[in-house]
Amino acid sequence: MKDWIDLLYIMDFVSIGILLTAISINSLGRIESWIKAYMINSWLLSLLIFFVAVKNPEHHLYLASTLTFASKGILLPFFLKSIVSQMKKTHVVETYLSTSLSLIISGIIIAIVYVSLGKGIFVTGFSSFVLKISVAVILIGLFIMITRKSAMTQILGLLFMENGVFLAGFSLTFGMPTIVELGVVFDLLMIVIIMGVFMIQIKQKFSSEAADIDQLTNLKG
Amino acid sequence: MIGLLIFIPLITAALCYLVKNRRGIEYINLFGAAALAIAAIFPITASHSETIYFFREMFFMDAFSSYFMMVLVFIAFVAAMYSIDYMGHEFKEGVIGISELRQYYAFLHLFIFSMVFATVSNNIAFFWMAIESTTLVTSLLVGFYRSKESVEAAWKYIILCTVSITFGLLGVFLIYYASTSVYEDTYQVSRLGIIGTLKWTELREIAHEMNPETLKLAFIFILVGYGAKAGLAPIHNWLPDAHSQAPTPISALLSGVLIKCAFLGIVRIVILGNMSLDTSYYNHLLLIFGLVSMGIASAFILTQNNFKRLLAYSSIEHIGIMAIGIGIGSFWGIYGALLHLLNHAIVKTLLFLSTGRVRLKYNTTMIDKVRGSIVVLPVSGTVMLLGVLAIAGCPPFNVFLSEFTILKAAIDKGNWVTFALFILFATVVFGGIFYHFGNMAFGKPGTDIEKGEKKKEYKMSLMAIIVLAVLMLVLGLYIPGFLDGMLNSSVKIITGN
Amino acid sequence: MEYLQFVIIIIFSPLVQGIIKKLKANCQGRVGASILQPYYDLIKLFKKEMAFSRVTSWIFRVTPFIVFISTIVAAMMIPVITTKSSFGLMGDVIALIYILALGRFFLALAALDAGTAFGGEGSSREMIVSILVEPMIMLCIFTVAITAGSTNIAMIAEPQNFIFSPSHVLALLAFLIAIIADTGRVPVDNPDTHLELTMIHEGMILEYSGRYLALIEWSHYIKQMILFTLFIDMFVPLGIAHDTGTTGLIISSGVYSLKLLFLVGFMAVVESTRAKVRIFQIPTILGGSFVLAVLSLLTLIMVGK
Amino acid sequence: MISFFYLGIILFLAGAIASLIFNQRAKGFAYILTSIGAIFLAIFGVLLLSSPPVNILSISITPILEFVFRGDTISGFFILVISVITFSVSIYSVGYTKGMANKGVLGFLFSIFIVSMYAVVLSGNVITFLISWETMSIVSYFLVVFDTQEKSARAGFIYALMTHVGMAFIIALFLILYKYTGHMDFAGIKAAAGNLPDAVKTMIFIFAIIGFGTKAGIVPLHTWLPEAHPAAPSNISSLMSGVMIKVGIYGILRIIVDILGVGPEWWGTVIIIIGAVTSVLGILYATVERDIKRLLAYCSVENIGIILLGIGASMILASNGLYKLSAIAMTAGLYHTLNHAVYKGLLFLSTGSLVHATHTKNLEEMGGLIKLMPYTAFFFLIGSVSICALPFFNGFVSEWLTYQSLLSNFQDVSATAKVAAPLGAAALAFSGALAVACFVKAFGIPFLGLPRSHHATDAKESPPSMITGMGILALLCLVLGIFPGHTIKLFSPAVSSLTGIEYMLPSGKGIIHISKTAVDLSPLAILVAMIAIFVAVVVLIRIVGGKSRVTHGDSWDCGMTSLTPRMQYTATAYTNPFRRIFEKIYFPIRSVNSVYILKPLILKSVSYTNEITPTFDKYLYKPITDFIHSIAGKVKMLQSGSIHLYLGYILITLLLLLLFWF
Repeated sequence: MKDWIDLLYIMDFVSIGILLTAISINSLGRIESWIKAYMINSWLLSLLIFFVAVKNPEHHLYLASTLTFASKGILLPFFLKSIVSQMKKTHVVETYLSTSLSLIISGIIIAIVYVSLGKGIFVTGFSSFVLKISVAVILIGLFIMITRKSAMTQILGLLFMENGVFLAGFSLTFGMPTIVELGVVFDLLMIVIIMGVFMIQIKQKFSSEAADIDQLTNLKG
Repeated sequence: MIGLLIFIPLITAALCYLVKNRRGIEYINLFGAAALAIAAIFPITASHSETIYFFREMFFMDAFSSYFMMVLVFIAFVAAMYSIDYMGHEFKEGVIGISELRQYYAFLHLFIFSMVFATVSNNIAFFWMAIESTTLVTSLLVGFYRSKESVEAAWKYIILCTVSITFGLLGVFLIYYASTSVYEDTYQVSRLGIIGTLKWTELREIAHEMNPETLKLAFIFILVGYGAKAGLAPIHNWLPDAHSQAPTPISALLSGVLIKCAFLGIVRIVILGNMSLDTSYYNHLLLIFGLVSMGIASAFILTQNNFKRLLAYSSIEHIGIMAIGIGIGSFWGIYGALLHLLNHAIVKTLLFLSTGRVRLKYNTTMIDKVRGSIVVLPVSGTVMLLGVLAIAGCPPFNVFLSEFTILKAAIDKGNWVTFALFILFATVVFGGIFYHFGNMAFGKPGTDIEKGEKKKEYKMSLMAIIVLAVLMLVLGLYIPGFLDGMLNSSVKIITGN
Repeated sequence: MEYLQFVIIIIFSPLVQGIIKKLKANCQGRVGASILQPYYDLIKLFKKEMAFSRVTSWIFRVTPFIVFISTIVAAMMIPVITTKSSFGLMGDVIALIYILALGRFFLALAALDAGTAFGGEGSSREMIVSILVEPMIMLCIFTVAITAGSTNIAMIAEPQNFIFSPSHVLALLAFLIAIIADTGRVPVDNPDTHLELTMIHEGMILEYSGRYLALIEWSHYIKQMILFTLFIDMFVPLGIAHDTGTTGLIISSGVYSLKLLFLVGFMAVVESTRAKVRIFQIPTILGGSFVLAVLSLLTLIMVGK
Repeated sequence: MISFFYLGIILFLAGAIASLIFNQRAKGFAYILTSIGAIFLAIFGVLLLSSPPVNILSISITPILEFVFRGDTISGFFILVISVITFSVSIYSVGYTKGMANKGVLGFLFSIFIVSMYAVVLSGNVITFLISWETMSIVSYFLVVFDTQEKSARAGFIYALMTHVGMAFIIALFLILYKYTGHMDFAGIKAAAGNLPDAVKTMIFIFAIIGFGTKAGIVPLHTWLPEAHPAAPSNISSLMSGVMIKVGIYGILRIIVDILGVGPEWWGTVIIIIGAVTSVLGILYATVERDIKRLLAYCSVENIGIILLGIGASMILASNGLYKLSAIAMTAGLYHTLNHAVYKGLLFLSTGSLVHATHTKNLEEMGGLIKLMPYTAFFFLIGSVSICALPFFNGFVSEWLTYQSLLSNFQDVSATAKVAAPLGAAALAFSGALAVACFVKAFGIPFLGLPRSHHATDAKESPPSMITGMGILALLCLVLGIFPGHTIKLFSPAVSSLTGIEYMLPSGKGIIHISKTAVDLSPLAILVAMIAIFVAVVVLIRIVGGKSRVTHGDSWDCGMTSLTPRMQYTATAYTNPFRRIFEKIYFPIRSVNSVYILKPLILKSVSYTNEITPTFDKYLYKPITDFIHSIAGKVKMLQSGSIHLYLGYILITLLLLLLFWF
């Protein structure tokens, strides 16, 4: 029953979908839609893991996929939504670059990744393809962190990077030892929570509703 | 034995959080740190000859990590000792309440715990987690004062470190993948399909069979990932902010141990690299990062107006020096780098602690607001000046010794560019750091500051400072046999023969 | 016998001064005092009582002796009529210059001792002149010394042949100017005035009187004659005796006095045809001759003997 | 013999510890200990001079960190120099430090400073040398900033920075030597240094000049000297100026002459040129100084120049195979090293007691002190006469030797050397004349005439211990001046081991004789002659003039009512002609600003300032530092405070790595 997966290149489609959702961020204007995009991204990720699990039967991969779905697909988005809903004022993402320009740049980044990782013939077939995608997703996540102003977008960018890393992990090696996965996910949750705490503090101290972090320039030199 | 090391800080942290009165917390803190230091002695001595394991090889200690452990527990103890006076002062001033005090000590020991965990964890993924958790804990400590600046610093710290460390995780995955490919070749296929390993000791065994290309890619990600944490320029930017905002003992720990802890992660991958085909690749990268760090740091030191930030930049410079030492790759280069790790830990801690006394006295961290500290604080001021001389690499202090060793190694390799740039940057740094601290030490103190240090109140911190000062001088003129032995065996581990 | 040739200088130096004064007077169409006048002055001064300023210290008192003695020791070092003299072992021409400098040093100090403005002015100006003149003299000496391969004056004067290389001509000119400046003569200094704007040497010794003044004046005469003799030994040693044979000595003393007279005449002419220059024009004059001296040295090195 | 060494060092360390323990209660007996230690080490030095090289001590801790102390005749000579000065300075310090703020620390630093200097001249390998060298620098730094004032802190910073730059060059040169010889040990380096490539030799030569020249204070690396020496307490300044800069000379001798051996001729020429420039500029700046300690510091610069003239001549002669002459020249250099140590030590000590009594360093505020402080005045006079190289004091002999070595006929010497040497002699003559002027001022203004301020009027003579300290050195000035032959005999082994031939200046009966040029010098004879003549003169005057009659009155005041101190020549006025004449060197900045009540009719006050431009700071060092700062300022942009930028760095770094390293 595995072969239909390879037949229909489903996994490729899924991973491309992940990349596309990541890229789509560049053109989205409202934080809610960002969170949606992230949710979809996470669902696709868990789906991919699920297929990997189907393809070569490792039970802990099912676990991993459900775990991913639960944490990244459900828990985090709702947590973020709750934080966002506390922001009374605008939910528009303020950016330094225009949509088109940021799209172009992310395209360039993807190109660079494909070129540079194309050199080594060390990762083969499907894995190499997904590796490139995941590195691309990570860099795009970083890129949107760079270009967006509010703290929330930074958290989201970080989460996209994490997704990219997970993608790489599962595509390359059919998963880590379970404890590692658990640990990483736990770390992720902790990060997000602590960041939420600091975000609230930023909002208080800098008295900016959207927690714009381009005000955080007292420390320089 | 290793188990003790892991659990003592945890327990201490828990107790510190539970106990309610100030004295109690302080004693627990002190005893916890002391216990950790004492408990560390046995595994260190044991692991000197052969690697020791704990809990299904999940944790291990070889000569290298025991050497690092020694530095860690020592600095941790000194910092804990110093915290009593520092935080006590803040407490008396009413800057913080009892609950903050409890949090502080709890986080302090959690911080120590995570570093110990990182040091002894055999699994590179656990190592990654430990480093990540240090970020989490310390970010809370950096934001401890809840002022505008400290929140900002904490935010930058957590964002930058987390982002970069994400790449580190990718690197870890890549290494894991490389190891699976090895097992693929050797047909070790289990029921669950292909399995790799994350155990560093095993990885070291099979490193020579790994695919060098994969390792290279992994190394790039690891270098960026842990490099940011270690404060290698140009991805060092969190460091000055966090150091300048954290409470002084924490700054000391950050600068003295944490950044080196991240550096440890890089070195471990370099070891794998040394096992595989070409070492020059790794060495060049390290050399470049090291020199860039030195250069950038020297520039910032020259034009600095806040002494805690200045010390932070000097840490960047010295991480750069260690990177250069490792990057030179010869025996003496690595020897020097490791010796420098210890020396820098001692001297930088000393500087943070003594300037901490200055900060409490003048309560500012601005250089041009501090004058005549050597008159106001005879002991701390003098020691501070000596420490500055030491950090700037003057004999007869210890830092000179390691820097000289590294320079000699560079010459042995015929690496003239490194040699020349090293000397140039070191001289510039001397000028900058010495100018600023000279201004702080001499001149006329403001009239509102009362002279003299009340010995009985600050005996703890003074003791800590003096101990460090003595070490600084002694290690400049003499290297004890056991230290030399540890260094030698650690270098052997790194060079892989 | 040959040990006493320095006595010649000591005895005849006032005479030389007298002759110069006389010649100057004649050049200026005056009769002038007798050529023995300096002797009369000295004896008179020796007999007069001294007036000391209360401000002065022991420096003021020892200076005349140090100046006089050092000048005489300098006189002992140079061959006057014969080059055969064991006083050469005391030192060479460089030592001689430094011994003269010793006297100058103390004279300048004594000038400051009385605490008057004149003293300071005189001593300061004296120093200015000396820092320009001394190196000049040294350079001329180097020229002849390198030629002779020694700084021993006897060795310099030994070769009778009257060397006339370009370098020597230059050195000779420079040395003449140096002598003029160092003996405090017009155009550098005016020995006959006490006008505070012009005087250098006189300013320094303003506070002195009686026998101390006599000592200083006398040593001034001696120094002047030493410089003349040095000039003769260095540039026109022709005719100087090498041993203590009577005939040789007689001849050489005759020759010596002739050369001396020529120099004296030259000085007189220069003094009566030139005018005293401003203090800050002195450097330009001396600087010019300094360049001459340097050139002489360079030409010697480049062109050779 | 080594026991002497240990005994001495132990005494020094004991002194250090003692003065730390009883900080303020220490009755200066720490200095007694050091003076005794100095005696032992002086003996040790003399023994070293007359013995083959001895290994004193060698501890090997790690292959990198080995302490090797080895003594040979050269270090013996320098040990002797250090000990002599230390001895008298210690005695002096007993009185000088009385009632000083935290003098215990001073005593401690004092002893450690001296020990570190001994360590430098005795160190037998690179690491030992570097450690002792920098210890010396650091301790002296702390002595410079001893009175924690802003001003001295600035001076200290300049000093520390410059010596550290020098240190960088020294480290570089040693490591280059190590690279090409494969040795860290001086003996090994010297053995292998013969077959170094010329380029390397040249590089090492240049580095040594810069590195050690900074410490020795050659122009233009001298700028720290006039800042640092005045800032230190006077007993320390006399050590720094008398001894420490000589350690710089030791470094030059050890590396260039001893280790590299006979080099190409242009080395010597370069050294002579440096020496000439240094001596002339040094004394020129000294002449117009108003701060007496700065004046002395500049004089030290001049004398370093003179020492270098001797050394340079010796190198030229050696590279032309004229070994005997080169030995003479080296003798001149070493002799002047010794002499300068002695009389500069004396001058700084007496200046110390001057400042100690008047509480000012400004010449304009002194005057007439010869009556209040007769001993100090006398010793200062002796020091001045010696430094002006006037006969039968010690400076005279060594300068005379320097003249001889510069003029000793060069047969087959290249044109440049031919020109350089006599012009060097000319420079020596010029600086000699200037020195006379400078010290007429330096002695005359403070000691003679009338007191210029209350500082001068209520000064009083220093305690006996200080006077003793000065007296010893004054005596030495005379002895070294009168008995040059014996002195030269004493350190001729050092000369022969430097120039590599067994040649000793034939000098008996107090006469130095240089057979090559058939010249002699006998200060003793000069002295005897002078005494004889003195007696004669006194008798003669008595005969001619009869009994002397003296009346006392005021100085002649041009018929004005009375002479006030303000009418005297000031130090500034004294040197005004110099500023006028050499204004192309001084670039004097004169400014007269008048304050009017009713412009332009009624004048309230006129003030006149006259400074000279600090040429080297302004045109050499400031541009360099400005350049570095401008670069730093540009780099500072990196840390702009925007986290987005920082994240950008991470991205860019990663992309670059992916592109170029992968």
